[in-house]
Amino acid sequence: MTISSIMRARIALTNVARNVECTRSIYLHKGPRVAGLKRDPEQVFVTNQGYKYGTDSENIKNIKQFLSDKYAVSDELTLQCLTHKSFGNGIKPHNEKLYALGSKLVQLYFAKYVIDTPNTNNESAINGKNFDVIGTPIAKELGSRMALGIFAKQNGLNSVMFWKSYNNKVNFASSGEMKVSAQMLLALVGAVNLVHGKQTAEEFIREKLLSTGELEDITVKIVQEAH
Amino acid sequence: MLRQVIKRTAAKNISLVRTSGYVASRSYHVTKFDSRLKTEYQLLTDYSSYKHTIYTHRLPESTAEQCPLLIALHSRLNLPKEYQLSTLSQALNMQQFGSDGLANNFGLSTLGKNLLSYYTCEYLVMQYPRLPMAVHNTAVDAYMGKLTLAEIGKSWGIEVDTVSKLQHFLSQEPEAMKYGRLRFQLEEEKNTVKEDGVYELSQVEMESVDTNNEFIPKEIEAYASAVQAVIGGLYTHVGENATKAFIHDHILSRKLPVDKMFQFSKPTRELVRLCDKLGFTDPVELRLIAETGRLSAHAVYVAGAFVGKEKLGEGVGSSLKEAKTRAVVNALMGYYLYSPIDQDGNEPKLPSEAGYVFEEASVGGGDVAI
Amino acid sequence: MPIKGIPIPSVARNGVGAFVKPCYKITIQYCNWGGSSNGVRQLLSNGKLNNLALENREIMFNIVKQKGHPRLTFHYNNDSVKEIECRNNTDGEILKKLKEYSQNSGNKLFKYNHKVLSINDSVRGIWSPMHIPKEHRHKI
Amino acid sequence: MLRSSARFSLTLSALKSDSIAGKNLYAVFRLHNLPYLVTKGDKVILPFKMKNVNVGDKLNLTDVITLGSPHYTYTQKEGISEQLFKLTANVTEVTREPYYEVIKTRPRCRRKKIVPVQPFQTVLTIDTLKLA
Repeated sequence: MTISSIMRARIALTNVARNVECTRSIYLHKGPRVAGLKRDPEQVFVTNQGYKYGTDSENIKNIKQFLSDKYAVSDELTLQCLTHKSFGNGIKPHNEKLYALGSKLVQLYFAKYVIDTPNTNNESAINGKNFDVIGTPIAKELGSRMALGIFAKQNGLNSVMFWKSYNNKVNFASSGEMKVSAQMLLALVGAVNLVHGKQTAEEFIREKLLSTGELEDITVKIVQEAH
Repeated sequence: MLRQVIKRTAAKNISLVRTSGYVASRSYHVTKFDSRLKTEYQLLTDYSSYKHTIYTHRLPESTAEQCPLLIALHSRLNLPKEYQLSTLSQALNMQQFGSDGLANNFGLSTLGKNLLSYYTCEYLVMQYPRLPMAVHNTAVDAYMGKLTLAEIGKSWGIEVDTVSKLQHFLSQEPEAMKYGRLRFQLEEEKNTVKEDGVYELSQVEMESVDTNNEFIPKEIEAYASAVQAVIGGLYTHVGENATKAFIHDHILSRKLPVDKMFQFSKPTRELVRLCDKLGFTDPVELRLIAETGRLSAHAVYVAGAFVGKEKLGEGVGSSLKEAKTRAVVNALMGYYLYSPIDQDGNEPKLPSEAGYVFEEASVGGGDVAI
Repeated sequence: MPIKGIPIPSVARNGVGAFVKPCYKITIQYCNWGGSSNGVRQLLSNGKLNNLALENREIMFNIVKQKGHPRLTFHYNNDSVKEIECRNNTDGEILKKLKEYSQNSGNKLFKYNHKVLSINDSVRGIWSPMHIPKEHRHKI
Repeated sequence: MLRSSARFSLTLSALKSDSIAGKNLYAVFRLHNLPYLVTKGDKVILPFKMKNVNVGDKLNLTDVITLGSPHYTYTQKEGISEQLFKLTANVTEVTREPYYEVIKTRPRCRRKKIVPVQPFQTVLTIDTLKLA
């Protein structure tokens, strides 16, 4: 039997498995952590601001609004985009894979976007694509975690996120909020890509991130301040 | 025409929330301009105005056409007619910008890398949505890591330009031949005497040696960047669909030994956590299914990992412990290497394909920490 | 971290997806004076080599004039090089050799005593005596 | 008994899902009436030089007698309909076996004849193997 088929096939061996129905009653601990005791999920799966984990409309309202009907994804997937792997040690579905897919798409889209310059008069451009932009600060920072993190914050997308900071008293960048917000935004792109396909996901990036010019403005400010 | 589609509304009066506070953070470094390139631009976001003012030019197409190496490479890779030979030559140039007056492959190879990353990631996510992130990254590396790309570059029959100017002159080789080879060595490096089996690090390489990471010779890097740049050039000339087909034909058609990429440290704990994550109410149990008999010359045990009446995995070992561990690993592998199929039983389409339909199964829940 | 990835490179399968011809360069060395190079000289002058080169655009043909017996050198993408003598051969014989060796992969010649060479795991898996029902098992 | 068309589609869907959309699939095709069991990516080493083909040609293999997945097999001795599967191979190499010599002797004759032998080989690589 091949390995991959085992879990999928789920062959029940009735002669081996016991026919007795077992029920378990587990004590769920409340209060501070005690080694070896399972904690009550009511208490654990709550963010610092007191948002309870779940697909409540309060939690995913902002994201639903941002996605609009055109790019809508299911509530569960929205919640997964909002959940970082640090939340509950990854026991809830989290956005790591979606982020990986989304970040690759955003990187690719921005690379295509900045070189697409049909009116350039640079002689080393190939087929109307100016490759001198690649590697410049603006090209690199456009999809960076700082620009996207600030974008998410300005649009109120990161007001509810399920994650755990090592220290949430320090500022936006150092606490990891910036990184987690950027990851959340990229995971959203990944989710739209998975649900609606690549073409729609690219429209999403164009319409929601670029067309208002907000992301570019943020990036320009970041680059200008760094110099 | 990405830029033309975008209707730029007047930038809203956005004040960055304490931007200076973010930028000054120690945990984040903003990219700076490379001063050697002397890049000039009119406006930061006017991408067409960017220009490196250091003297470089592209190889004229007429010169590239003189080079049989380029023509052969072009037809060996079955590249379309629109793909210019001068771009192919530029893809093989990894010299420092401006050192030989020709445009190098930096931009092309960065674009190619982005294309490769996306299509590899998309393919892996759709093939194995539940693959743990560590293994996913290893798999991406197996497809498009530098060593793999360099191997592909070599299999394309790309030659390295090791001929110095003097040797070039003495052998009466046509000038254009040089433009069909992989150029990354400096003129003085070419003149150093080489000993077979000994790799001498150049000054630049000595400085960039990172003792924490595996050392990658410059030749490997050059080959890898050339392969990426060829892919970037393909996008530039014929667009994304052809590039995607090229990536699937040349890179994703390789055999990926993904089932050999797992290194478990605490498999039983992991399975218990995983079942917890999946919301199974019954506990994980490891049971003996069969054995040859403890007193047999070479005892063999078959153990199974069960949740309630469902068997998750099965393992054979010469001791109970071995059989149990193998059963657990088998169960985990069965979960992680799951590949979804669509309703008609076919391989699901990729998001970049026309007619793509979303399947719930292609979203993985992510791995658990233990 | 619970799981680590073991870095293993992916395995090339030329001919699955894309096929890149392994022979990428052929050097034809001949002498303008010696009689053993007659065939090569004919090949060069009667246009047959041109036709071959046009048919095989993926191969670079390098013609070298050098004294001594003629020789064909085939370069393959696995770094192997095959040198073939062609002294006193007619142009037809040389053409045949060019065609034959340009279709090789550059690997060492070997005889495989089975019909199919596979790097995939067996689809059916390995038979196990422990998985047949208890009443049918072999008893000692 | 099921009607033959219904049985077809049942077999096919069982093969499809059991082979995980063709990942665990093998086929037995016939070439000059000899069977070859292949999976995707395999090399078929033929002990002859195939007529009228060059390296790089793509062959459509249509004479398939068996399609199989880990738990199911579909066999038709007279050949499976071409609409049910796709099996193509690339000609990747035309080469020879290593050189050896055969010593030929005739009875009651001391003369030995040494014959050089280096037979041709054709290598096919299975490019696609999937169910329709």
